[in-house]
Amino acid sequence: MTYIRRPNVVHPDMPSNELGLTARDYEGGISSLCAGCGHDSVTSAFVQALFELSIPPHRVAKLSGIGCSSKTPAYFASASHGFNSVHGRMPSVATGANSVNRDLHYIGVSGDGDSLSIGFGQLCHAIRRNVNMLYVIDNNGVYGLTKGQFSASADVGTTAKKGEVNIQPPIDACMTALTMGCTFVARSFSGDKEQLVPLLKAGLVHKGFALIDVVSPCVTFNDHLGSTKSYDFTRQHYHPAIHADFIAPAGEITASYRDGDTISVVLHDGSRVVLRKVDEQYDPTDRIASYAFLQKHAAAQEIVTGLLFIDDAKPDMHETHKVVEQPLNSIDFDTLCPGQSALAELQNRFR
Amino acid sequence: MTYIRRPNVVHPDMPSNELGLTARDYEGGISSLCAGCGHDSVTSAFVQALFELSIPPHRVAKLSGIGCSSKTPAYFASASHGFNSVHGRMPSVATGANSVNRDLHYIGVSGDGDSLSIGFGQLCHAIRRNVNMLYVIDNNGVYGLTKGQFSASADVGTTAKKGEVNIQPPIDACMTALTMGCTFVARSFSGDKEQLVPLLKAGLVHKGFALIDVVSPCVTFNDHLGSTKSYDFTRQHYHPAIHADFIAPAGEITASYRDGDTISVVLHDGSRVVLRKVDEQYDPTDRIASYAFLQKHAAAQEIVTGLLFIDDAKPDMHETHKVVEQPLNSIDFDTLCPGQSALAELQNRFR
Amino acid sequence: MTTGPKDNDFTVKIANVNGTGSASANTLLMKVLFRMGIPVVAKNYFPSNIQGFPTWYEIRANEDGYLARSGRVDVMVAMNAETYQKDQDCVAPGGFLIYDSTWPRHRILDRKDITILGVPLAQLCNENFSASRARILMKNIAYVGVLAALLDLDMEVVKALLTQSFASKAQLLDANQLAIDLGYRYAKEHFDGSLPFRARSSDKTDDHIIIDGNTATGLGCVYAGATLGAWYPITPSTSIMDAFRAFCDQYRKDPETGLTNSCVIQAEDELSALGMVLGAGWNGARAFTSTSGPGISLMNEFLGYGYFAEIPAVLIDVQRCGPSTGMPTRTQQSDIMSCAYASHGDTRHVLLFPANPGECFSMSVQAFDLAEQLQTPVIVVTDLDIGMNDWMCPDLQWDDAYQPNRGKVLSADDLEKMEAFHRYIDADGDGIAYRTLPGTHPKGAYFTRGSGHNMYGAYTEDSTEYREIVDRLLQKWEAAKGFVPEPEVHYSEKFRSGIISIGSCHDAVVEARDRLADSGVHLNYLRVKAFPFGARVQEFLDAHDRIYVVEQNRDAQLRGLLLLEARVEQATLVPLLHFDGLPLNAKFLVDAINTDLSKGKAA
Amino acid sequence: MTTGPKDNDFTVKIANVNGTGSASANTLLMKVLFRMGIPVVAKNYFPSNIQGFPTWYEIRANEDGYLARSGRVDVMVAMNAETYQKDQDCVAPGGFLIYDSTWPRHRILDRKDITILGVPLAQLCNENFSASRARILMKNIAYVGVLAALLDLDMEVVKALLTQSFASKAQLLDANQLAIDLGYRYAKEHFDGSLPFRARSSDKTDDHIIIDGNTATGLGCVYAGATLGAWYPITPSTSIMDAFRAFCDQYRKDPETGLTNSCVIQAEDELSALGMVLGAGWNGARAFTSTSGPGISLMNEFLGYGYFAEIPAVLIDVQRCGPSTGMPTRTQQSDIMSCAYASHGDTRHVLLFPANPGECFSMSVQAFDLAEQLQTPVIVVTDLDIGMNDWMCPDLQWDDAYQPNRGKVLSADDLEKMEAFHRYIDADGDGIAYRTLPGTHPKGAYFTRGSGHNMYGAYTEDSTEYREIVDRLLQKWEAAKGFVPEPEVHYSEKFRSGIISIGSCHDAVVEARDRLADSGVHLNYLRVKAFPFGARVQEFLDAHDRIYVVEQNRDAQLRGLLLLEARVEQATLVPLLHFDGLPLNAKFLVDAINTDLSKGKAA
Ligand SMILES: Cc1ncc(C[n+]2csc(CCOP(=O)(O)OP(=O)(O)O)c2C)c(N)n1
Ligand SMILES: Cc1ncc(C[n+]2csc(CCOP(=O)(O)OP(=O)(O)O)c2C)c(N)n1
Ligand code: SF4
Ligand code: SF4
Ligand SMILES: [Mg+2]
Ligand SMILES: [Mg+2]
Repeated sequence: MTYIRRPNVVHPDMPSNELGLTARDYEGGISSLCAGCGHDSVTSAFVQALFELSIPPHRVAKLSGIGCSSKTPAYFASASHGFNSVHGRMPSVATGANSVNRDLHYIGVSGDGDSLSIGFGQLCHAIRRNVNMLYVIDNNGVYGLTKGQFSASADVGTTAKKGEVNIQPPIDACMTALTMGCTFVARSFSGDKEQLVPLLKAGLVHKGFALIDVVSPCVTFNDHLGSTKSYDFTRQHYHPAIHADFIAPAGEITASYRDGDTISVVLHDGSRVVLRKVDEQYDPTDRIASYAFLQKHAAAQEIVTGLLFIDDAKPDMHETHKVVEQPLNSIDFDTLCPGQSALAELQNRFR
Repeated sequence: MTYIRRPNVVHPDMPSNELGLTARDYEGGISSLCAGCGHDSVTSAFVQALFELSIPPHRVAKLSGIGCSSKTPAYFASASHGFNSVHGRMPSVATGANSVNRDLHYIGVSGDGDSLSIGFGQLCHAIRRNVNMLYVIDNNGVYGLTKGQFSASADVGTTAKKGEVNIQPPIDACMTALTMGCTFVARSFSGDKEQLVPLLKAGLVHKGFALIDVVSPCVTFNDHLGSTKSYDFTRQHYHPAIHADFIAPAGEITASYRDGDTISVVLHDGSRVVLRKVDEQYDPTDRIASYAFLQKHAAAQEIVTGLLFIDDAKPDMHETHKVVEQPLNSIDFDTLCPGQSALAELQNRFR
Repeated sequence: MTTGPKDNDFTVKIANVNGTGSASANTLLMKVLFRMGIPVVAKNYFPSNIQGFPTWYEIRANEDGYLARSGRVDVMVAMNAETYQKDQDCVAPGGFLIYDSTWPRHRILDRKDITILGVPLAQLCNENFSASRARILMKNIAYVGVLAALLDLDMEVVKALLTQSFASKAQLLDANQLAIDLGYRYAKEHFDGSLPFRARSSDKTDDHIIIDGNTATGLGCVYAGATLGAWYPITPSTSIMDAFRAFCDQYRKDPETGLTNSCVIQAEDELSALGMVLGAGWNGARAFTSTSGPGISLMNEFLGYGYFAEIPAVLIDVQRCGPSTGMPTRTQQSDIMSCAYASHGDTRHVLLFPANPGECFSMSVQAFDLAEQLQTPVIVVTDLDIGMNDWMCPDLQWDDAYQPNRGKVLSADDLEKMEAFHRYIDADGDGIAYRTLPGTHPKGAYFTRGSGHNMYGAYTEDSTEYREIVDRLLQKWEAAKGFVPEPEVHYSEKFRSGIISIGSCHDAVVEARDRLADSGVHLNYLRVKAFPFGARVQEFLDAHDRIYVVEQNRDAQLRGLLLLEARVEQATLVPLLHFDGLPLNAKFLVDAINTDLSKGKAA
Repeated sequence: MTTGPKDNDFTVKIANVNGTGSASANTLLMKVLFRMGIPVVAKNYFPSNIQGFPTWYEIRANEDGYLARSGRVDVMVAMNAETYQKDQDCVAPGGFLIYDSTWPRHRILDRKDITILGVPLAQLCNENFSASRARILMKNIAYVGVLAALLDLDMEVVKALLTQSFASKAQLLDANQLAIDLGYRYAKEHFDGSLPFRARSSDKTDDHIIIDGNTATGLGCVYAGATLGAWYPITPSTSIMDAFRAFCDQYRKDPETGLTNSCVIQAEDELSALGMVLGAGWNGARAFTSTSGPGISLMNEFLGYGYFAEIPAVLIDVQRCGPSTGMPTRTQQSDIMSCAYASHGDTRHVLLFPANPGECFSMSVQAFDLAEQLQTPVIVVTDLDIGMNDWMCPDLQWDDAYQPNRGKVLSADDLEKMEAFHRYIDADGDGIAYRTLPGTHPKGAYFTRGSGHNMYGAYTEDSTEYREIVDRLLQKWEAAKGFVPEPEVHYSEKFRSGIISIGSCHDAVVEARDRLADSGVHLNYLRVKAFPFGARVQEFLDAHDRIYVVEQNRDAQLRGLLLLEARVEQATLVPLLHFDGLPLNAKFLVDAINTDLSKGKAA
């Protein structure tokens, strides 16, 4: 159970980050998920990404809906506040939380059921508002926690454990995000930590809504032959379009890339995402092209991964709403309250 | 008020359709909308389309949500059943109604607030299920009935009546529909009946979900200078990409088109939609291209209209769910109920 | 019951078509009376559409200061031919009806017991204005002129108001002035003298304002220090957020940067609106949403979450006529039960019941204090009548010494000194645990959840741990009884019968008690201001044998709450229900109580 | 209260880890007892996760046929080291604990007043099975072997059950048989003889089945002729739709075309699910949805619509432990109030309360009849205990003469003959109007709406017209009292004290009454089966001075409904509340009632 915290014994040789913290400091309660569940790998990628970015754990707010995936915020960063909301409605909670304190890092973790069925409207509207947060969908094609029903991301032709074949076409989270104007759209695989960790880091630093759709197999209900969200199928149909390296503001580009093969996007805080094209034609700053690329490869049953689209310039919700820089939750009451004399004056209007 | 029915005096020379009905027989109660409201033009296009298709009015079911637009089903086809549901939830009602009687024509009328905000999830999932219905969004960029707030379709830079400028990017109903796998996607303008009527007819006959996004100005709250959903702005930025002619099964193609300029799509009942390209490059059977075309023109503030995409072959909800042909609401009780002997036998399993 | 109209005591009702600009004419008329020092009540009955439907506006002038509608019409201004019949029917015998005689209607307007006055308003305006829109608009202003003549209104006041309204639009000012004159002159010329009841300058409106409840609520939220308003538009609550936003622009915007110290988010629906409020409340800001019945229904799930996870949130429910979509522009008090117990499972919510705009202002501030003190959603339950009608009330007051009660929140310092923090431990024995805000301190972290949790905030499915939490929530409920505002009580030990009422019923009850007292019937009175009920409500119940429970719904919902949550016998509580969508009036109550009393005597 | 275990009267509890396949071992054990003719009760306490958490299964064998849990553990099979301590604690003095002694745990398992029996289950299985999954699974089957030896189970029955289960999987059959033998032999060799209480073949289970409530509900919906099931998955209701779909596949699928005479739609959420049901109900089909508390909260708006627009719909609410997400795998009866009054405005819903799977079957059929007769949503309110646990009940019966009551629906012929059709006219004076179905006939058309409408179905904002509709709905509510099932009553005029209870409390109440009667305390008993309450509930209330209201929630919700909707004094109704998430047992009631009675005596 989640109140069983891991013993915090730190190996003396464990590397520490800029804050002097070790990866252990970014861990959470012991997972209650099935052994081998993809979601646990995403959790450990979070640990690594937060550790590497040297984010103070208590400056992170973790939010989720309901589902196996939505339980995972309890399993990393136990020194961060967590908000395990109701099913499908985390985006609104994150929006509200973010609106009154823009200075925290907001991480939303959700499932394909949580995000693409009951929560679809909220997800799309949070994207539309460009809420500054990282939103990860642990996508396994099923409702894990309610025991294996197809979710809205289940592909046509994929089979359930008991053999039922899905005929309903899927909703693709990345294409949806592109259509909703999302400013950071990525796809990855829980089994590919090397790809996932830099994406999480870039998503955390990106100003605006960063959506990462992570194929994360459900070993209990959707990892059999015939499933298109199994470990095997995902590995076989994996198509990395573009690889993202995250480089902190101070850091130097140590690796050298050939010209033309890379695109470097500078984020608002000076850090950079260097995108190495795996696929020649790919341009992750062209929304229309990205969409077409995804559609084409989806038709060929290929799972395109990487940072599919980025635009760090679009105004986020605070800018759109013309809100002051200072977190609203820290503004003095006296600044907020106009007081009696203003009230007296105002009321002349009402006579 | 809607219980004031128009006097049913029929002019002896009024044309009648195959059923011997005149257009009057497809009218409804007197509209309670503002004089000049775009929605009223959509209503009259419905009257014409239904009349021309010779659909028996009582074989039509009209459904809507809440809003000025959602009131309009009361203003046409008064011999059809209507279902004015709750705000944003009409798609589910239509889905349920359709599921038990596939033999009626289902018409959904909604607004941009009703469909793209509160009802966005339901709309997307009804599209995904390919429910066999015609779904029209009377799109005015505002919430008319609640007095003019921006809706989710309001464009960036459009101004409210009192001057407020919208900064939130819009949700485009057609791009959304394309992304959700919609099998019939069109856009039109309430001020262009010539374009709208054949689209309504094609949408009514199309097997599957037909979405028509109709720009329908709100004269009271969104028809001023600065609005991008005004009559003026719409006329100026109107870009017909493709013109659709609807041809009934028996009919012949009377007009002759030059080769290469037209595409003819045969619908499941033998009727045809003949698409005349206004824009050279346009291919309304290519989902990816349509999407790209829309995105490109949206960026240029052009309102692309016409039948943007059609695919009449995809299975509709009944096929996906493997339901019998006979309307479920008309199956004999004795057929449905297994009876006592089956029950007795079944229970041996439970011992 | 009443003795007919007299000077400074009469009701004028104006029947019109919406979308014709009648609102400004009607407001003008009401404000003239107010500025003449005569207390006024204004009720607006408008349709749920935008243009072309019948709409009514009712002004009661009343020297005694009763603030309920009179339930009587002394002068009807019938501007809508479609409703002539109905409008004529509702004039009190001996009353007057004014109509546009450009098209005479002797056949329809045929009552002999009232005086029918025709004024060719359209004709007058057509002769004097050229633009078609102006002709429509000015017809309305012209009837104000007619009434000014008939009621002896102070023309200086009229002029001053017009001048103020059109300060920057000289042309409009002239047009309006002309229209007033047209009506005024016509009346003076064609009708001999004024009506038997007139307006006479008085001094009963000093230190009072005219304000609607929604504006007052929006203002209250500003004064309470709310920084997030998240909402979805719905009649009749929309103007709350409009007001909040306008006041934030006025008081909280940096004129240089154009940036504001607060945020208003138009959510995609009500579920989302409350989710945002909960997110913000959890994050330490004062946040609120405003809605009406359908919104409350949609917020059920999140309300239960807020209760169980113990997150402060403020909701304003401006009730309208249910069930379902119902009549969105008619008033009712029919969400009481659904607000009190919103959500599945054993859930209860703290409610506040303002009776007028003044209380909307003060109670919206209180709501934030209570929400943070009790760490739970608090719903301010008002209604269309309070929210959207113009009410006269004493000047709003603000105590500059007020500091918000933020409840039990641990600071970084507090946490630094603590060994360990556990979210749900009842350290003080009042059922209220200490909370922490995200970002404050690494030791403050906990996991907020709506699933089973124990005192330490950890997930649990253990029966005992679960019981500890839900039993503590009951304890907190008991504590809440001591925090919520006490009822208003008018009490004499001599009487064993009373009235209990709520919200906008108040003024009708006040007037009805006076009228009943006139005829020797004395009833004590308690007005519930909050749920849960405190000790003083119980005392009142204990002290009476027969209590009329006056409320505006079909199912006696307040009476129901009393039965569920206080000690009282069913027979003691006599339901008095008014629920046709129009605001309550005193006559209804007087008649109902007299009927009940005479039944008692007969038996 | 009870006299300790004896032959055919004992409780075995098995503690395990979920995801280890213990379910089939436990079911096997329960079924063996059942087939030996001994009445059994099985309760499963499982966690809200998928794998690796503690899970318990409790079997009560009971010759007398009481069907509540015993609240006592005579034999504990402790397979989960993590919960050894807790599991040991709950064994009744004199009882037995079996554990896997492959790893001896003398330090933890240290109670002296019980017998601790170690069986090296892991070791036995490791020695006999090679696959690692098999080793885990077979450990569980092995303890059934141990129990078979200790309890003298009929090995022929065991064998027959195994053979039936693995009819087509010979290899599995062998493995299971071997595992049974391993346990059986070890026990026979190491423990002398069997336990002091044993299983002896009996004949008390003839004409009975073992079934869970959700399966019975799904079957009932098939028999009722439902053609649309629209739902969103949620524990503990999910298996209803699973069952419905499976039975439709079995009984309604054309083997040739593969097409089915019905449709199951997994909606995107609960709002949508109920929207679909209303659409289908309006269109003339029998349609239903199944859900649990959070779903009911989300369905509030549509429920109000269904009530006001008068559309038949059937909902099944399988209650779980609230508030909010609560404990999804624990039972409670805490949605009573929220189901009764779901939605804002004056709204009320017809509820049915089955007490066991047998009634789930019959009442789900009744629900469709009532929904169509009354043209309104009907909620079958069941709970996790009934829905997901295996219950013994008499064989289900079906009357082939049954024809569905479709209520007042006009046919094309009816319409043809009518002058005009108006939707909401109360022609029969029972508050129920005639309706028409889309597509039937041009004359049948009307406009269904949740906004204000008059008798003719037209939009209205008129007070009088509105009142006609809502007043008629109250009349319909009165009519409903005559249609809903009557309560179960056990009554003797001699007694002035009684119990009122509901749903799954029933069997504990039955047993408690017997035990109380043993000690001379006689209580009459009424079990409410439906809401609104009919005349017989009122009679019972009238006939008693003191009534214990037994229910499984914190806030006394059934008692609340009685106070709100029947004539009774508060003091008459004594709340007896059990709400820790576990099913009720008789001992809790006997103790609580005895305490109350002795208080009475002391006073
Ligand atoms: C309102 C509501 N409806 C239904 C549920 C039941 N429920 C819990 S989790 C879940 C689906 C989770 O699926 P997904 O988000 O894909 O997460 P996964 O378990 O697959 O990681 C459902 C339907 C609920 N908790 N609340
Ligand atoms: C649950 C709920 N929330 C809010 C409302 C209030 N409301 C009525 S119509 C409407 C918006 C309508 O906008 P749109 O769909 O664009 O229709 P239009 O009036 O512009 O045609 C809103 C918010 C409602 N009726 N129900
Ligand atoms: S059920 Fe599936 S998603 Fe849930 S924890 Fe197990 S493997 Fe992961
Ligand atoms: S308010 Fe706008 S949308 Fe509504 S009826 Fe008037 S013009 Fe049409
Ligand atoms: Mg999933
Ligand atoms: Mg609109």
